[in-house]
Amino acid sequence: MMTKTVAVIGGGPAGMEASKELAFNGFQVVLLESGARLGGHMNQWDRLFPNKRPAGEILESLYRNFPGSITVMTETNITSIGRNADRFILRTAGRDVIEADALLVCTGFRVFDAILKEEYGYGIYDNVITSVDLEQWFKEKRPVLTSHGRVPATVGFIHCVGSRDEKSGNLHCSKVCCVTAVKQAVELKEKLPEARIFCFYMDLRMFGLGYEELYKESQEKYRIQFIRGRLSEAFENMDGSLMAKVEDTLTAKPLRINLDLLVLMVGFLPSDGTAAIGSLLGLTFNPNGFLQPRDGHLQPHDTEQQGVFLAGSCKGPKNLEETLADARSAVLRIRQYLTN
Amino acid sequence: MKIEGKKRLWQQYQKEIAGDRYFYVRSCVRQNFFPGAEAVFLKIMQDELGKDVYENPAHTSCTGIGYHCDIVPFDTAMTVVARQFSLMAEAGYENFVTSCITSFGLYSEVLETWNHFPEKQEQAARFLHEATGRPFARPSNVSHASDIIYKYRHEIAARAQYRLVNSLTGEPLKGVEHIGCHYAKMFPSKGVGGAEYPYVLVGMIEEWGGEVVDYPERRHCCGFGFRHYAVRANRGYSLSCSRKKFESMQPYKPDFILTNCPGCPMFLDRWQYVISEMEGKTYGPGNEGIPVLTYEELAGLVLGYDPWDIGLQVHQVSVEPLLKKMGIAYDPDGKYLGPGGKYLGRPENPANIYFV
Amino acid sequence: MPRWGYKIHEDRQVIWEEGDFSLVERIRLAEPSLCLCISCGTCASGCTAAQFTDFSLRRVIIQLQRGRIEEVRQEIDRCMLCGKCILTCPRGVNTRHLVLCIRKELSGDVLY
Amino acid sequence: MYYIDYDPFVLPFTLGVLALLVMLFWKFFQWWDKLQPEDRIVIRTGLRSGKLLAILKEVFLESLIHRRMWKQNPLQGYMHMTFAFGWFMLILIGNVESRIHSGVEFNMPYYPIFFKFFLDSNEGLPFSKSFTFIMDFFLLLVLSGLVLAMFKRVNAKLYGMKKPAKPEAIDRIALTALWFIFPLRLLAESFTSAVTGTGGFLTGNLGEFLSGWLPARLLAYPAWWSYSVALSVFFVCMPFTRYMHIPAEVLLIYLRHLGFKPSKTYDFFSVVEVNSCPSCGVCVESCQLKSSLGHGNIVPAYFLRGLKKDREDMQAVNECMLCGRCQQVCPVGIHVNDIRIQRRDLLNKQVVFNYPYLPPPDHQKADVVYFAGCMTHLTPGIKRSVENILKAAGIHYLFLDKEGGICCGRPLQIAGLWDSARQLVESNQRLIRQSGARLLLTSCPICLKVFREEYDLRIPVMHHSQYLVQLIEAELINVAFSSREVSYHDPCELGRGCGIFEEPRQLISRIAGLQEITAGREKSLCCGGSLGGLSLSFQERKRLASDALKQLLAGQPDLLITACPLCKKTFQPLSPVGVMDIAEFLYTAMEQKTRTAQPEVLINCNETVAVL
Repeated sequence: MMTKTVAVIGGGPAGMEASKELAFNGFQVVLLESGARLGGHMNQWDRLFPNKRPAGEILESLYRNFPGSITVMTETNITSIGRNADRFILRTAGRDVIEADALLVCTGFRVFDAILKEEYGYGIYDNVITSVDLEQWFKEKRPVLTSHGRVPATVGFIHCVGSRDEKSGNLHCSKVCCVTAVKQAVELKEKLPEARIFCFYMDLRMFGLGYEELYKESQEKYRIQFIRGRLSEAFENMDGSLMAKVEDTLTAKPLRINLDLLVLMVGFLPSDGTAAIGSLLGLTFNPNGFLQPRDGHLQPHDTEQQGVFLAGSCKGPKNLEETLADARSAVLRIRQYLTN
Repeated sequence: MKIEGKKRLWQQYQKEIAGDRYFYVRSCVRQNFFPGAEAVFLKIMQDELGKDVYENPAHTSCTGIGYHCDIVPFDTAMTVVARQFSLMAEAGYENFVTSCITSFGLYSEVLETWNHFPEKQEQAARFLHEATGRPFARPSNVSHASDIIYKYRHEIAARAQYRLVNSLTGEPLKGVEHIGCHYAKMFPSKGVGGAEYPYVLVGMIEEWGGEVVDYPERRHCCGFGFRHYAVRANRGYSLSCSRKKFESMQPYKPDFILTNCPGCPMFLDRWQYVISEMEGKTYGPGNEGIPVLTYEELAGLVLGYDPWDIGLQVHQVSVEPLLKKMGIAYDPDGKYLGPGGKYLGRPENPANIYFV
Repeated sequence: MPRWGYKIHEDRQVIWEEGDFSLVERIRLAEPSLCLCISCGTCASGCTAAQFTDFSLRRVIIQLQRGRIEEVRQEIDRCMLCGKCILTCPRGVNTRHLVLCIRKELSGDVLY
Repeated sequence: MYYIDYDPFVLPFTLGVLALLVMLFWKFFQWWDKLQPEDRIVIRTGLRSGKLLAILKEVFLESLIHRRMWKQNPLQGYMHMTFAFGWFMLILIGNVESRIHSGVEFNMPYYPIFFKFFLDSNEGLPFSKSFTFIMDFFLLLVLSGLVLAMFKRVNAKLYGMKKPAKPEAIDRIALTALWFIFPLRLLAESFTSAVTGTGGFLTGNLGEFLSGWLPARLLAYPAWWSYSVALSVFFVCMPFTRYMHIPAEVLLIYLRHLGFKPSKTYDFFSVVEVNSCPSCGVCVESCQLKSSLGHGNIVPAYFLRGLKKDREDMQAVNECMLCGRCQQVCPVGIHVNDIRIQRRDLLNKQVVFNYPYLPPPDHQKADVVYFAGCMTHLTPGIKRSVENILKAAGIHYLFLDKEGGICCGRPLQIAGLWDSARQLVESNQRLIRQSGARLLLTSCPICLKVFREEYDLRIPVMHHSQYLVQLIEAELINVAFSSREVSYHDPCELGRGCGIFEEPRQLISRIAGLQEITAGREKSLCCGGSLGGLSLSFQERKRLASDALKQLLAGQPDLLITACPLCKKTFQPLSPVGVMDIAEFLYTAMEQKTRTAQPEVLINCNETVAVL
């Protein structure tokens, strides 16, 4: 019997983990990645919640024992997907043609473009950054300074930027931003022990084990202050610091606070790849634009298209644990499909 | 402040502004408090730019004030609006230009309602017909008068006799701009530059040589608030709102405030006087106030019109300090003389604020 | 001001920087569990004193953290120190001691 | 005509005694200042009261024999007795001996102490053989205690202690001086007796032995000097050390016999109690904060020492759970709980809580008023069980705080806030009185104690564990015995606080097999939930509770029974076996037929009281 081939679309953690497992299960794997390197968002991340584990460790373990039999194609964009009987024929922008017996879509997410939340002034005010920017600073070991080169004395983390916000077009909760904010606040406090750090939140959704503990530690040990209230708008003061207006909903009073640095916790949106591949394959999108499996509970990897499977955060916001577990579970489903 | 960030945003909020053949509707408030402003607009449009601007004496209030004071129902407002459009169509015009920001907001709101709820448009047409027998029509373009001035800011700059530059130091004059809430906060896409960082007035100031300063409470309401002002006991809210803005802008030492709404210049101007009377506080250098101008008045100054011809004498905060900075020659004795040298009378001298 | 018929209103907006945070800092040293409060309101909902008056320890803690000492002063002395809230607080805040510390600080007694 | 025996070496001793006396008077004068005028009269006239004999007897038994210490720990009792009693006898008999010898009533104070030095021979001395024997005997007694004391420093475990109380520098100096006194006396007397032959079985023989190889005549004089200096050092240090307890305890016994008790404020009596602490360290082992959390500084030995020296340890004041275990074992009987509350009162002098919002009483009447208490509302099983039992027994009762009541005031009192508590006490008192009840029943031992001690109710106040036993005995309810084995935890406020140990045991024994545990009754442990402790953190409380549970469940019972909502709530989340209040336990054991109320058998008021 000829070895069956699976094309894995997207080389982030889900795609890499699934490719490895597929290869270990004896399948030919073609891993297609539109970017220059594998690893996805993990490449931009410094440390992970809740235990501040270096993201590099995860990347390293994803690369470790990466079977040579996997055909990795980076900087590859798929332009069309056709079918010939049970086989898929993928054409790329580079005019490559890939044939596969099954497709696994691991196209993941992108973060919300904070510029769209105009009133927060990202890209306009000097000292407004996103959680991704801050993580990049951490990763590059850049000293945390304001644009004027000062050590910030007050820093505000704004939760739910682009999430749970119909005005931004997104109804969903991005799930991981709450704990990310707490993690980053703690890391920042470690670097700037004198700074007063605030988290402005609507709800704190500490859904994972160890998250609530981190939250508690952030209050007790790092004295991060949590203020329930969503930022309505931010303004720039003469000195470049920011004036934030929130309602302190627990005192039921509008609150004005000056912050030297404002960090926007940008949420999860379906990646461009998720949108493009979903359209090429004619898959169903859920109201938030993520890909909809046939049955969220019972057939979480199956789609309306036979032979096309889903894994990872192309289906919706997920933390890394869930993403990797989902990838491994998708492999089981594909093996079942291809061996029957 | 990253200006390129703002510019990127402004590019997303470019609206279509008709170029000529305007049907002009007036503002209830401005006709009374700053009558010169509308006159200057017509003069610039017709005399300087040679545009066709038509006014129909039969047009009425848009009912926006009543609507926002909760005393005119929306259905009534829609019918009145439909009549204005009908007048425009009757005169053979398609481009609707409003002097008032609240009118602009109301016209936009009505049109959007009709777009989303066609049955409301049908209803408005029916009501219009039943009430007046007029045919129903819709404009192809609705612009605010400040959009038009913005559109022709380069032409005005080309004819400018004065620039927004301190004639002694050569430094650009610093202006803060205040956009009426109903201009873009309801429909950001209908304002030049959007709602958060509107460009319509910024574009004029920059084009005419000045520098815009942004300040934390820029987005805050001027304090009109309709019901807040309309009921005397509530006027304290209105006053407090304006004060909040003055307190916030004062550290930036603005030379003038530029507005595009009927209520805003009114309150930003008059409340400076009231605050000076109540608390002795003034916001300009020394005991001066910060002069407040409408965009037409500013355009008029730039074009070299006589300050008293464009009605600057009716401002509560004396504009003379600004005129001096711009190097505009004016006749101090002519301030209170109306057409034909007729003495108009002058207000009582305030206790604390500089007044000429 | 009869001449105007209206006056300038004080802003309801709380300006963070105007808060007095010295009290919360001193209290925190005496009772570090203060930081653990998540404003869930369990303390206030079962409060013995709250049956008779609108005393809310949750509100007191929030006002303390916001540096709003006057608000704290206005209601802190309604507590009966019965300690029910210690038993119900999900975060293990030593609520009873916290109240005593606040009261002590505001009365001018020595706080450790 | 007689001449005064004198040698310069007596000077250190004499000056030391003088300094001691001055210091003692100075201290006493300071304490006296704290006294109310009426109390001063009581103290002045006390000596003339008929209580003198009883006082002397107790001073003898406690200060010299150390009876309570014997009971606590015989080895320690013996050790303390040898020092106190032995030394006292040496002084007493030495005085008698020297007076007989000199034949005059007045002696220089040093004379009996250094008698042997001035004695050339025993010739002509009446009863000299008996005296030398007795004196040597008591010296030997003291020396035997000294050996034990030295051994205690090396190995405290033999004395039932992990460690003796840690002495401070000045205590060490006094202790060293004390240890030197008696061996030096032995040496001095022995050397002298080798020359004069005045020694007894101890000093004489030792003198003879030493003079065989040492120049006794030469060494005698320096030995007397050293002896005098050691005494002097001890006396000068004494007022600043734990040995101050020697005079203070005598005063304390005197005061107690005159009816002095701890009050709400830190007063004369408190100061005498504080100074009466000998730092024996018995309390160290009793403290759970020490054993579970290592917070040793809060035990009375150190807390009181701090107070004595005006170095109050705030942690010791605020952290203590007021469980009373230390007080229970204190050989001096110091009311350390009261002292801690008095200190809290002082620290919170300006703190006032105000309750103008309390509602006026309504006018419901009943035979029995049931006051569940704040905490019981968090354990609804307890109040429901009590109510169901009362209904089943046909008691006409009023549930005073059914919808939540006013706090009893005890939590404020134990924080030292007596004035604030007064407002609550008065409010509740009005409510209870207007009900016309003949009995007040409570489920919370914390409330029980304050109802009994601070309220003026003029009716019996009972905890449900007492009352329910009476209902069973009156056969108003029937219970079934099950073969379950249970362990009972005595709540601090119920047991040590109110002396209620028996009734809960009687009740449980009717229902199930009761395991007695070592940490039961007076030795009962604190659950860790106590309101007595102010500043202890949640985690620390949990550790106390876990450690206590280990002991309570040592016999592997099927259930842990307690009689306090706070104890139940504290143990429940940590206990591997079920935790029940005694009322809940009783209700589960009630026979079905009596579990439903019988309205027609409602007993009238008189019968109810007869039941009680």
